Amino acid sequence: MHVEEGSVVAHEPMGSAYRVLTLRLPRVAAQARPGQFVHLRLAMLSDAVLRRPFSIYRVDGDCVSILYKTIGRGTAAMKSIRLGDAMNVLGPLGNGFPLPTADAIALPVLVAGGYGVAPLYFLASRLPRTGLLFAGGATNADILCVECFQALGWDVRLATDDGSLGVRGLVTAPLDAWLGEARREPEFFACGPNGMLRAVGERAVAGGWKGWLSLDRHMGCGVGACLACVQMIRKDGVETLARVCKDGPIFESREVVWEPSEP
Amino acid sequence: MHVEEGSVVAHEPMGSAYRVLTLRLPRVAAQARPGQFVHLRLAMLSDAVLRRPFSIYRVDGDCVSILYKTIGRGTAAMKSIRLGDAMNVLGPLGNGFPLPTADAIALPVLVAGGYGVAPLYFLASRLPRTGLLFAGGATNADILCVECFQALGWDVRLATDDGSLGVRGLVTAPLDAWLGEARREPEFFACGPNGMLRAVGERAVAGGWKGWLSLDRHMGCGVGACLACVQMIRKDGVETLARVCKDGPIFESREVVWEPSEP
Amino acid sequence: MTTPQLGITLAGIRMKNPVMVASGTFGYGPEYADLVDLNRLGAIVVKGISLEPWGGNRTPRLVEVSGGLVNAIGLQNPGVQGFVAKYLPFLRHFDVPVIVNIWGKTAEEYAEVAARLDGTEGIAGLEINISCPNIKAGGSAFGTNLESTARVVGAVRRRTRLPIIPKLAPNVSDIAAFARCCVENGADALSLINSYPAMVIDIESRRPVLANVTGGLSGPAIHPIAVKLVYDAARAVKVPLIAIGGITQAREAIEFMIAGASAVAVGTANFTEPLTALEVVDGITRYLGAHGLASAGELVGTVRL
Amino acid sequence: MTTPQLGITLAGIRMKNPVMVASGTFGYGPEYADLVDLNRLGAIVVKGISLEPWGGNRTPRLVEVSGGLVNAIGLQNPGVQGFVAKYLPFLRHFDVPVIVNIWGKTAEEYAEVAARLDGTEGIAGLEINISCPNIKAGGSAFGTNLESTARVVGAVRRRTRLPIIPKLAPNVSDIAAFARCCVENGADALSLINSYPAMVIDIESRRPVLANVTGGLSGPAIHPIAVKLVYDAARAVKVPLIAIGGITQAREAIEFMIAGASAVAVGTANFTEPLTALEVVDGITRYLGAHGLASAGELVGTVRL
Ligand SMILES: Cc1cc2nc3c(=O)[nH]c(=O)nc-3n(C[C@H](O)[C@H](O)[C@H](O)COP(=O)(O)OP(=O)(O)OC[C@H]3O[C@@H](n4cnc5c(N)ncnc54)[C@H](O)[C@@H]3O)c2cc1C
Ligand SMILES: Cc1cc2nc3c(=O)[nH]c(=O)nc-3n(C[C@H](O)[C@H](O)[C@H](O)COP(=O)(O)OP(=O)(O)OC[C@H]3O[C@@H](n4cnc5c(N)ncnc54)[C@H](O)[C@@H]3O)c2cc1C
Ligand SMILES: Cc1cc2nc3c(=O)[nH]c(=O)nc-3n(C[C@H](O)[C@H](O)[C@H](O)COP(=O)(O)O)c2cc1C
Ligand SMILES: Cc1cc2nc3c(=O)[nH]c(=O)nc-3n(C[C@H](O)[C@H](O)[C@H](O)COP(=O)(O)O)c2cc1C
Ligand code: FES
Ligand code: FES
Repeated sequence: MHVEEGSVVAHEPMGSAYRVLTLRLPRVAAQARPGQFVHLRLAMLSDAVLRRPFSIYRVDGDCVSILYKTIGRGTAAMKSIRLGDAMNVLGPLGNGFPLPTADAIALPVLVAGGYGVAPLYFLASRLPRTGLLFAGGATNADILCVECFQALGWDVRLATDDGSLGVRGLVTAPLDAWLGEARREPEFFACGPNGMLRAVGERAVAGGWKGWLSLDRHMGCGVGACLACVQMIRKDGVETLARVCKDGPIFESREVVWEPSEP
Repeated sequence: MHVEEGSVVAHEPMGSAYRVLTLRLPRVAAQARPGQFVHLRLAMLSDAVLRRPFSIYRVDGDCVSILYKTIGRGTAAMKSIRLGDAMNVLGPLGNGFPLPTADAIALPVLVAGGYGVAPLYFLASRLPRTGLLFAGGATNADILCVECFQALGWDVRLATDDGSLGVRGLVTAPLDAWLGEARREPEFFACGPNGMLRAVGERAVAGGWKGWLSLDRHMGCGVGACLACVQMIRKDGVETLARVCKDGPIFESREVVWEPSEP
Repeated sequence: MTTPQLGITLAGIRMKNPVMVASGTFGYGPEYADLVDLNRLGAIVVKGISLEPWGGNRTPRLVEVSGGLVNAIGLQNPGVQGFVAKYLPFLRHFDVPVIVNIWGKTAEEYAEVAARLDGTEGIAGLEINISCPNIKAGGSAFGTNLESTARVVGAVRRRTRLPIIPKLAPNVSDIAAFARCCVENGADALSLINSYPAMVIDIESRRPVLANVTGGLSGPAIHPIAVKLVYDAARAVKVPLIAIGGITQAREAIEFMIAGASAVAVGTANFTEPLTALEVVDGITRYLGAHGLASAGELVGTVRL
Repeated sequence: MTTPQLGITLAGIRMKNPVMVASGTFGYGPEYADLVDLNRLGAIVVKGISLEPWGGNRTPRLVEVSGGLVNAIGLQNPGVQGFVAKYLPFLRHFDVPVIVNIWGKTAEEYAEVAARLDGTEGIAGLEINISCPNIKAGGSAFGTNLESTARVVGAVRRRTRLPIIPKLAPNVSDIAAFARCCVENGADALSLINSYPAMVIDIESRRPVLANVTGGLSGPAIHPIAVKLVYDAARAVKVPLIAIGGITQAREAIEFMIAGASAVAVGTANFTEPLTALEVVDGITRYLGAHGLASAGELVGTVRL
């Protein structure tokens, strides 16, 4: 974990609604593991006191990339970032995904919603073997990196709410179709909206498979100090409040105690 | 007076410590008179609630230029303004200098301190005749636009605190030297620090000449509503609080009631 | 879908929309009239008026801070007679309710100002400033004490038939008690809030930046505080509330209305952007339309817990 | 010129410099230890501790606003025993005073926590949180009432020999009265201020953004308010003051010291930039040098009126 000042080496649109920002961050790059995130300081937004968390999407040598979508005022301000700008980054943060070994029996099955594909691509690029990616989004603009996964040899199945790419519907549709005929045990790695994570988690629990879910919580400090990002976790029958930023963002499906109101 | 959105058509350094910002502002440009100012909204500084006032330095067709120095956080943020950016401008504001007619007897004598030269250059460019400019500053970097005035046919006399350009000392040194041997009545037009304005005003009062001083006060609204920028003014023996933004920034030397503590 | 109704009647004052401009930030009307169509405002609250002309504090009177400004204008004004002679004739040309913000150094002075304005043509209501942080006598001293709040509001009530709208101070622990006190003493509506007592020191000179030493913080910085106070007051009293504090766009105004305000007033943002109040009107209109609300009133106090 | 002396002794606690980290914004120490050299801090004030473990509020617990954030963590903590077992051993490895922020639902609970920490190795002092806006019982309710303030401070005083530092609420009209009340009841120093009661409403859902409905505003937005409160308190009492509220760089800390604070604590800015406290230390050192001051103490309360 470092506070590192990095200069912007690339900042490009990805499709119509996303951007990729690449920073030279040798110290963060050296430590980063798939599933971890960075906490970006938005100096250009002078009335912002909070950093913004983004999953690590790629690490290439000294460089760290994130893939982001414009959601609100922070990500809107990020659009003005230019090549050569200095950005202050806190990271890498969080626990990261457990990396299955080359001889693990289960088949890695990644499930991504929108920008949730970012940490999963980093994961895929670090896995000694290939598997399946299920990617979903509202529309085809939210389906990202398909070619990159295919280039790594992954089998990609898609779903969009409006049917503009892949199956029309939720990503669970192609996932359930595959599960129905699957001949190998899956091990899930999922990142996306809560509803999706919960659905994947339920399938993992029901099937008795492992399911690693990357949770998305609004964050303050990002390092476990402020207790803003807590999630109820059950371990050995005991419920405790875990900090998504520090103890997560990755939790095993069985551990997550979803609130009744959560989708 | 308008709120006008203008695009940046030029933004260049002037010497080592100043910059000139030029905006396309047809409506402001059409109304602007020398001595007036614009109130610039600093959208890039998201925690700023006040605009920043700058004298109009040039008007060329549709375009309005200001000449500014980096003083604090607002002017520092202005450095990042790029060509094509949209800037929100309120103006032109204030009363402006009275323009002497071509047949006026007195000789226009401009006295500038640092960026105080900005409204005086606009004035000179609109005067039907030439006169003298006395310009002072801390160092040669604070002496601006000398060639422009000379190109208009003005006689320029300089002073710097460190003697790096012109006479060493205050601008009153060359001014007093000239006054000692002047064969024509001066009419003063001055813009610069309070101490300088006061000194020029005293000379005007003592000599029985007209002296127009452009006062510099911290401003809120810029239009006369908030009463932040008041200055005690004596008119026909009655003291009243005038608003520098609306009733000024130009006041005649005799009217200004300097506070005892003011330099 | 029909266009939402923005008009409201607040304490008997009919307004075209619930968006006013706050006292002290919009002068007496003429200052912004070239830029802002005054007829499009819900109401204009003019700068605080006292019995006699008042010079206010020495300069500097205002300093910018992060997300706001601290002012100590000190209630400079031409006095009630000066206001009536100099500004009211101008304001009468417009079709917009004028609310006069009044203050005094004693309860009697407040009442006297009210009495002189009572029956004057072109005045829709009185906002009673019991909360100015910038004068030694009166001001905030009244508004942070229940007894003197009652005294001032009661005294004004007895001398005018105009709607009276006490303006509450934010620096109290129990805003509900002050809201109730005002209503019990005859308030027709409440304005909240005034600027928050604050101080800025120049670290180079080690002097307070403001000549008055302390001042009042206004602007976006105080908005979340103001929302809480409006929410608390709305649950304590039934009279309509005018919410003030840090509005820069429709979002903050809508937040106030959801919290329980019937109307809002734009203050500091007039300096940042003179057209703010009109933009807020448009923003509220769009919001009501998008949310299927037929009128501004349908939004008031609808916070879902 | 010799290097300025930054060390201070505050309520008997020796600190290397006057820059602390504020309760609830720095966890219990380990969270930031990889980034910040804890030995360079003036003191660490840990997250509020209660008698029993406490789960805090539901999420969302925190929301950013312009120039600050509103939090309603709700004082989640492992309880006094959990703290002593889990975190104190770690903290003992460092050469930095640890001040434990304590709270309770009754005056007796406060006193009981204090008693349990009394004599525990590695604790330099107790900060008494009578001002948390985020719990229903206790918290702010204590700190905005002189009687209960006296009761809590007095009860804690009787059960501990550690220096006690009540932490005042900002939402009072007369901070001087609360400062005096604390001192009369045995306070060795005062912390001011806690976050300011506030509320944020999501205009789309019309629900409060925080699960707790309301929360506390912290960050640059409240700095000018805090300076005024520190200035007022400094003229009311003689005990040292720890100023808190909106520090992001040395400038704001120096402003507090000029206003009368002997020390300062960095809160929200730890989230923005974990190295803030250390930068503030360096900035104060430079400032003292540039102004020919031999020690941090020479700056305290030197505001020129
Ligand atoms: C561990 C983690 C990894 C993430 N990875 C990515 C990623 O790879 N790509 C990407 O585009 N986004 C990612 N997000 C979401 C991203 O942090 C938000 O989109 C971003 O913070 C929105 O900021 P804003 O100022 O534009 O939005 P606003 O809504 O204006 O922000 C207001 C506040 O809410 C917070 N916030 C808003 N939406 C979210 C959200 N979905 N999650 C967390 N905080 C939020 C902001 O951080 C800020 O504090 C991730 C979030 C987490 C927690
Ligand atoms: C009528 C008028 C004309 C001006 N013309 C010019 C010009 O042509 N070129 C130029 O460089 N400057 C000019 N100034 C000064 C210019 O407004 C300030 O330098 C600028 O506002 C500093 O802003 P800042 O945020 O960088 O400084 P900060 O010190 O960070 O500003 C803090 C606050 O103080 C105000 N402030 C600081 N210094 C001054 C000052 N000298 N005068 C007024 N307000 C100040 C700012 O507007 C802001 O509200 C003029 C001022 C006035 C009143
Ligand atoms: C420069 C200035 C002058 C003010 N003068 C008055 C006044 O005369 N009477 C009054 O009741 N409030 C006065 N106020 C307070 C505002 O009306 C308003 O309550 C406060 O600024 C909070 O709103 P805002 O955050 O939108 O500015 C003044 C505020 C400012 C900034
Ligand atoms: C997330 C968060 C948690 C906090 N928890 C506590 C706490 O447990 N006890 C306490 O006395 N103050 C707590 N505070 C208040 C801070 O210690 C501090 O008084 C306040 O945030 C103002 O300082 P700042 O503006 O520098 O943040 C908390 C503040 C924040 C932002
Ligand atoms: S964000 Fe602060 S504890 Fe997780
Ligand atoms: S700046 Fe508002 S009256 Fe002059």
